[in-house]
Amino acid sequence: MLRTETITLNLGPQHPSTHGVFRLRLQLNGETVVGIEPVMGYLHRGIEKLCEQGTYVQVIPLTDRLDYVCSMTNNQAYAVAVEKLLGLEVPERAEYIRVIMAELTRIINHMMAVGFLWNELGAYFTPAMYCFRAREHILDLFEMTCGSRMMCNYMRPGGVSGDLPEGFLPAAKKFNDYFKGVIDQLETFLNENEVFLARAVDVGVLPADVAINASITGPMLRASGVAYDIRKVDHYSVYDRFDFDVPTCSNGDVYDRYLQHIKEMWQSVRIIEQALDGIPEGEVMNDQAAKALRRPPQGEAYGRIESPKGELSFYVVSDGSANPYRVRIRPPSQINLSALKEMCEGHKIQDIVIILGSINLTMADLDR
Amino acid sequence: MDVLNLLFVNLREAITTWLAGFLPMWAAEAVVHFGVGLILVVIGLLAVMVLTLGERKVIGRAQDRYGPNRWGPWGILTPVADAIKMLTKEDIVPEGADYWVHLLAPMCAIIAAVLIYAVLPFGEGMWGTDLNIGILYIVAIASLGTIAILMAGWSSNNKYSLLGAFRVVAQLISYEIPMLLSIVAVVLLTGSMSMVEIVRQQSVPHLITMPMVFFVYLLAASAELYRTPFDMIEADSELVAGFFTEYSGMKFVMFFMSEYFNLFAMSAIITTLFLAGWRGPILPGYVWFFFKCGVVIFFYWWVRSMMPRIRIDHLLNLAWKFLVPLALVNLMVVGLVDKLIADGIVQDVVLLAANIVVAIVVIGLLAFASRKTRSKRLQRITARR
Amino acid sequence: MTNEEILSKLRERFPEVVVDVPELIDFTVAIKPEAVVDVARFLHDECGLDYLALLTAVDQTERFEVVYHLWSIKDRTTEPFVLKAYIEDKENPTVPSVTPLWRGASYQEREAYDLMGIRFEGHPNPKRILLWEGFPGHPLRKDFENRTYTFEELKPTRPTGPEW
Amino acid sequence: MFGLGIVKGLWTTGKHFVQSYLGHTGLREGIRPDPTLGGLFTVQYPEEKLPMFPRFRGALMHLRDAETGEPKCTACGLCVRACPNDVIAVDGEGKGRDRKVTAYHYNLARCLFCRLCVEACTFSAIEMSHEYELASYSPDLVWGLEKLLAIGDKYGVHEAGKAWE
Repeated sequence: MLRTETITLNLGPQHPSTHGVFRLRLQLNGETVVGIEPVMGYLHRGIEKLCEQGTYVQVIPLTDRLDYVCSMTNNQAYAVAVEKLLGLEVPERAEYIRVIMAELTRIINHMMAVGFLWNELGAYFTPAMYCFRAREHILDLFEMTCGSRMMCNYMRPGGVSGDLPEGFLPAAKKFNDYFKGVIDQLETFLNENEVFLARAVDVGVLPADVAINASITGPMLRASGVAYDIRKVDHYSVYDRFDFDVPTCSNGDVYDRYLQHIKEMWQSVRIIEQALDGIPEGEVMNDQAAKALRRPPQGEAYGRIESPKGELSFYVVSDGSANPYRVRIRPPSQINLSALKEMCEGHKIQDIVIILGSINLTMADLDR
Repeated sequence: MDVLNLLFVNLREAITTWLAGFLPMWAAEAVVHFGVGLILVVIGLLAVMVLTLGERKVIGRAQDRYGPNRWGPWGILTPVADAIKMLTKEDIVPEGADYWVHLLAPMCAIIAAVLIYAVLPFGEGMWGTDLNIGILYIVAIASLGTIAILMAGWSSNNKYSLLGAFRVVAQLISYEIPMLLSIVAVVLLTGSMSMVEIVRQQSVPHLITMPMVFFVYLLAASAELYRTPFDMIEADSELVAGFFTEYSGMKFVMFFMSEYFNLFAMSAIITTLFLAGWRGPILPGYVWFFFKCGVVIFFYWWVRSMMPRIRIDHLLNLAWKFLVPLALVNLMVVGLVDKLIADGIVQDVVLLAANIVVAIVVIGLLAFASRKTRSKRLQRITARR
Repeated sequence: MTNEEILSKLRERFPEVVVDVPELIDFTVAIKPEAVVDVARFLHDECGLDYLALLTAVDQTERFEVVYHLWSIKDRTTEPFVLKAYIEDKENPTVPSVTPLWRGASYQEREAYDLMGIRFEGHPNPKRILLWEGFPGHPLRKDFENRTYTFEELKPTRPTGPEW
Repeated sequence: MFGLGIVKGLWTTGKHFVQSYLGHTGLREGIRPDPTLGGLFTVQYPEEKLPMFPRFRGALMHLRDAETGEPKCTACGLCVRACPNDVIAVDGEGKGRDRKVTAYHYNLARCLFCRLCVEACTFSAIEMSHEYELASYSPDLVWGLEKLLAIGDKYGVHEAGKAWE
């Protein structure tokens, strides 16, 4: 066997396929990766420190900026944590609105994940554009509801900031029907492509025990075969009223992670359908919330939800003042990277890129 | 009809005669040849402009976008704007680069690309020169491009460039073999290496008589052109821009242009070898030629709009374990048929039948080889919801 | 296994370790920092708490708290088991690393070191993660000086530690 | 298998290519592009502009009282306290109900467009406008009271939060 020297390659911080400023220090033997170390922090904005300096409500615009792809679920996770701290009840209609928004966000995120995975495979933006097209309509729904496409700032501890506007429900129903066609089309387009199969099957395999040990959650964990979904486990919000499955895959490779995203979109469509049909009338904001937020009890609370990328949770410590004493965010993007070494070593550079794509990172979430 | 068909040939004759009126014959010939060379380069440049715009338009349309449409009606002036932008950019030579090699690499690339145009037959009598080893000349010149890319990758002092160059050498050298073997099959049948002679011999396009040879050639050609799914060299999602990561301004334009020069040249070669060149009913020859080229190029664009990139080891496996044996089998079949059956319609039919048999055998062998993985994959796809 | 049962088993197994069981929304057990690895291994192996959701540190002016939120994916627990390590030594806060047990703790421990200045002994790659080497201080500490820093003060130094 | 998946992919993009010449979801009077129609869906931005939803959160504007025409702002400072990002500075004169705003600085460069200031305002004196073309060549992005009132006049709104009911 010929002994050859390895070379060190910096994949990033400015690189087309790292989804932002993220650096991978790769050690290469030819094209094969023998060492990998992620270097992060290029987008660190000190959100946890900023949270300590605002009031409880002023944190919400900051949570929008954690994972800009799914700001609605970020809002929701924070609201869940603070509601747990304050012991606030949320009106039923607000819970339904939250479910609809969270599932729409999940669709956005999974669309982006699938589209950009294909971009990294080298498909020159076509699946990404089709995904963006569907996403655009969801963003329209968001804009209609909260006035902003991406930085929603919609959910508050104790409810949501405003009732659904007129025309939202029919528009959402129309979108939901249309979206089934979109996923169908994506599946015919992408599922069976031979080149995709050749590249994605058995690449970046993540065994279930490693995934649990590395605290990996969300679609990645379920693609490895563990049917762990916080929506089913915790029954937070009103998820126990809807009939949906927790789809899983078995192998935990890139192809399974892709398929997992597609399967979860089907489930989201089911949930949205039921939520749109069953949404009750009523208040959307708890009257006690504003008073409670001014004088929260001392203590701490840990609120978690199933965000599209995995478990997103906020650990809020209160010292009784109007500002949170400490807010710690559990970023799913960052912690899902924990098993990168196991997944990447021994593969080619081209595989590293698609493995990273299938993990579905958002740098703003990773660095906070 | 003949007037239109031979319009440019007659024009050339007329100019030569007119020049010979006040110049010695050799000088008139030289001037005309020089003019023809200039026209060939202009054809190449026009092709670059049309292809860059067309590619972006077609892929844009496939992605539900307009494509470029801001500059001029339907965006037809976009290539001009591109050119102006590129030419006014700063020319950057990275620190630690090998200056001369870095400078010469794009020139080599574009020279290699332009030289191919000398032997392309655009129509009856419309060629730079009718070399009797035309196709061999093309293969030889096209390999020069590999050296240019290697020079660029090596001299840039950048790991991305270097890795890109590694891939190029592996890919281009591997795919030259099935490509050559396919060309040999055509040459065997035609009995000539001259591009013009190949066209003249094709009463039935070789696409119809030898689809398998065409298939191998098409795959190998797209690898030689580094089009998707074989665009390993640029590989923008992993290697930034491959071997021309460190190039900017004019030098980058040269690489870029050489790529599109090559694309057009390759589609012209495919047209010549397999689609019967300029031959076609009613319309003048050159119209048919450009139409056929357009179809081939459109096919490449279409593939680009949906295809992911193949992995480097799969790529080499495909070349050595699939295309080379297949090309050899094709060559054998063509040789046998050519030897055993006299030229004519019977030969064409037998050749087609033999090709179909080869195709069926190949599919059968593939199915046999991949029966285990395939059932596993199919299971996963069908159990998807 | 409910959280109360886990606590009683823990008390039985490690009688000296539990220092406090504070009244909080989530079930919380505070222990001495030296015993973290033993307790964590016990919880992981024998109590089925296989999923470390969150590891963080809180600066409670009189002490540092390192907080571990543990769940069980196997048993689908709906309430977290919160393990806290009270570090009374404010000058040089140290706690053993649980990265060998849960590799998911790796980045979170590095982050706690980076932002809160708690040293995790036995971490395989104890570098800063979000900020750069040479950053003055640990920003999430309550005594961190919130002011404008000069360029010189923020100059990065060469990172140390194992290469890969 | 054997290229069938690739053929399906070619079919999909080919269909979109043809559809792009047949259909256009483009803008019709006052509504956003319809998702259910096929074809192109690009908006040719400077020429075509999307209609804004009533709740759209653009730059801040000040409202006038419908009868007196005076600014409704009383410089109480609730918006200043509600703002997460130190965008607003306000000054006023007078006491109690007679207090009137004299200066209002809205730092556009820092604004998050979160609408917390509008939610905090008990006098319905400010609202988010639909102004979104906010890029500027001048570095001075601190807007004063006159400019904010001018935007309010442009929209002719006198009550905040109409769209949010």
